[in-house]
Amino acid sequence: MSANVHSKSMTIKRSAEQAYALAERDGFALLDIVIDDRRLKALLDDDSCGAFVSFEGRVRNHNNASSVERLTYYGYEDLAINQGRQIIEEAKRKFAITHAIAIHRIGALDIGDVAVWVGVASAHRYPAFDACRWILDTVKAEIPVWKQEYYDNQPSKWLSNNG
Amino acid sequence: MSANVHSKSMTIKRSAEQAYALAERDGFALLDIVIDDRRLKALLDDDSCGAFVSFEGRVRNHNNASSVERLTYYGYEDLAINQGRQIIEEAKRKFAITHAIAIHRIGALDIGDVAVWVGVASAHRYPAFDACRWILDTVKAEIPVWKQEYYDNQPSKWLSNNG
Amino acid sequence: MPIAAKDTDPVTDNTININVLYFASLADKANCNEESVTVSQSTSLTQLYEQLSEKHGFSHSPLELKVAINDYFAQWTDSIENGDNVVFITPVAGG
Amino acid sequence: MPIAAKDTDPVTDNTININVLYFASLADKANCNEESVTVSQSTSLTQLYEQLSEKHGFSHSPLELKVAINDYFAQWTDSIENGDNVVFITPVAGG
Repeated sequence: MSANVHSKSMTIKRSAEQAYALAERDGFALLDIVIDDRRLKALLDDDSCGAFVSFEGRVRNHNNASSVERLTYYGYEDLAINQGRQIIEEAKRKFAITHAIAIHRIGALDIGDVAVWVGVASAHRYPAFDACRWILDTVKAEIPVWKQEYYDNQPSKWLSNNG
Repeated sequence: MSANVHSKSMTIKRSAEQAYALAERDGFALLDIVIDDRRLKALLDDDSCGAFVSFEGRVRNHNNASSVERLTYYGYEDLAINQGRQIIEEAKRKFAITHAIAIHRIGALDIGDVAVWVGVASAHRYPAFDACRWILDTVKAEIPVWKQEYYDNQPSKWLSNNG
Repeated sequence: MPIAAKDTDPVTDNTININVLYFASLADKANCNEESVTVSQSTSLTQLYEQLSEKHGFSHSPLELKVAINDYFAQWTDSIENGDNVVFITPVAGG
Repeated sequence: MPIAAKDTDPVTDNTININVLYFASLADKANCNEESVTVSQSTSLTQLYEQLSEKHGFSHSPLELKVAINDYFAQWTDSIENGDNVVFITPVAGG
């Protein structure tokens, strides 16, 4: 396996600044550096919102029985952004929420690093919980991001959310 | 209405350091200053946890039809701490979670201030969502904290979560 | 059973001293956050609340309230003892 | 319909040029992240995938894959046109 065939999908085409601007406008972006949740939360601030729910998906030190050393996420950025925008639009139709942002990180990640972040602000609490969970599930099901886990005791593997 | 009869319930007896230590040990505390969610998140960090869900309840600029200017929370700290500890213990029995912390702030708050913070870390995502929501609901139902809202167009009111 | 002054001796006259804390609207009505009351040994929590309601003009029915003894929630049927801290809890509003 | 070289003229010979991107395990098998292929104008997405599977030894059934045209998810029954970007999407693993 050559590293070169994947290297383009380990980084985003835009700058981080452009990615945050996209997240603010469309509610979705890929990033290839540490996700700044402070910055994302600030984008969701709204005095009319009494509820803010956020989810962070972090790289665990194990998956099933295997000990994970690190992993790499690869993304198809242009499709991810188009699909992510539609997911956020649909979330705003389905739930009584004010703002929502989801970010997926790509590239090489270490244990504990945040791979996906979802934040939702709403007037009341239940729609924020419901929408955050739905956005996360939908991102995991639909966004073209792939994951390769590296273990200490066996070859790396391509993972799949579909089992 | 005299301010003196409520002044003791607007502050906590312990220092903020003691409150954070209590939150780390028992999963619950009252605070009378800005809630430091960074610090609470750090207490919940665990390499075995792939999921982190947090909720922030912020002071909204409106409640029903009224425009809220500010509000004050009052707490019965000793009961709150005993009940909060039991809520977190029960959450850990009910849900497959690793850690959970809930903090309620008391005293005078402005629009946008965080009044309640709940964070849950778990290996998988659904228990974190379920536990975070359950802890929040149970805190709102059981923790002895009272709220007085101040409006621009009418006298202040004691609020109730029971309608 | 009227509420007596705090200096009554509980040992000799079959009364007990209870420390009552007030929060929220009850503190407004009582115009204090704490008071010590002396009641007969057999006084129930319901009777204690009735006496204090009469004294301070509380408008809540006990059905709307919870009660705590010594910083833990209690049942209305729990008995109280000399030196207990009792708090009547109006509907809470956290979060 | 065999895959022809890129420099074939689509106007004169009823073929179209398609740009195919590869990700994850398909990129491993194809040993590239992108290639331009020339196919007959009437080629369906399923036929395109079959041809590329034969060329690169892909093991996924099309039933396991999604397909995207020009950076949007598409149906397997959608037609492709000269200049389209086509991507076959193996099961994703975000989050």
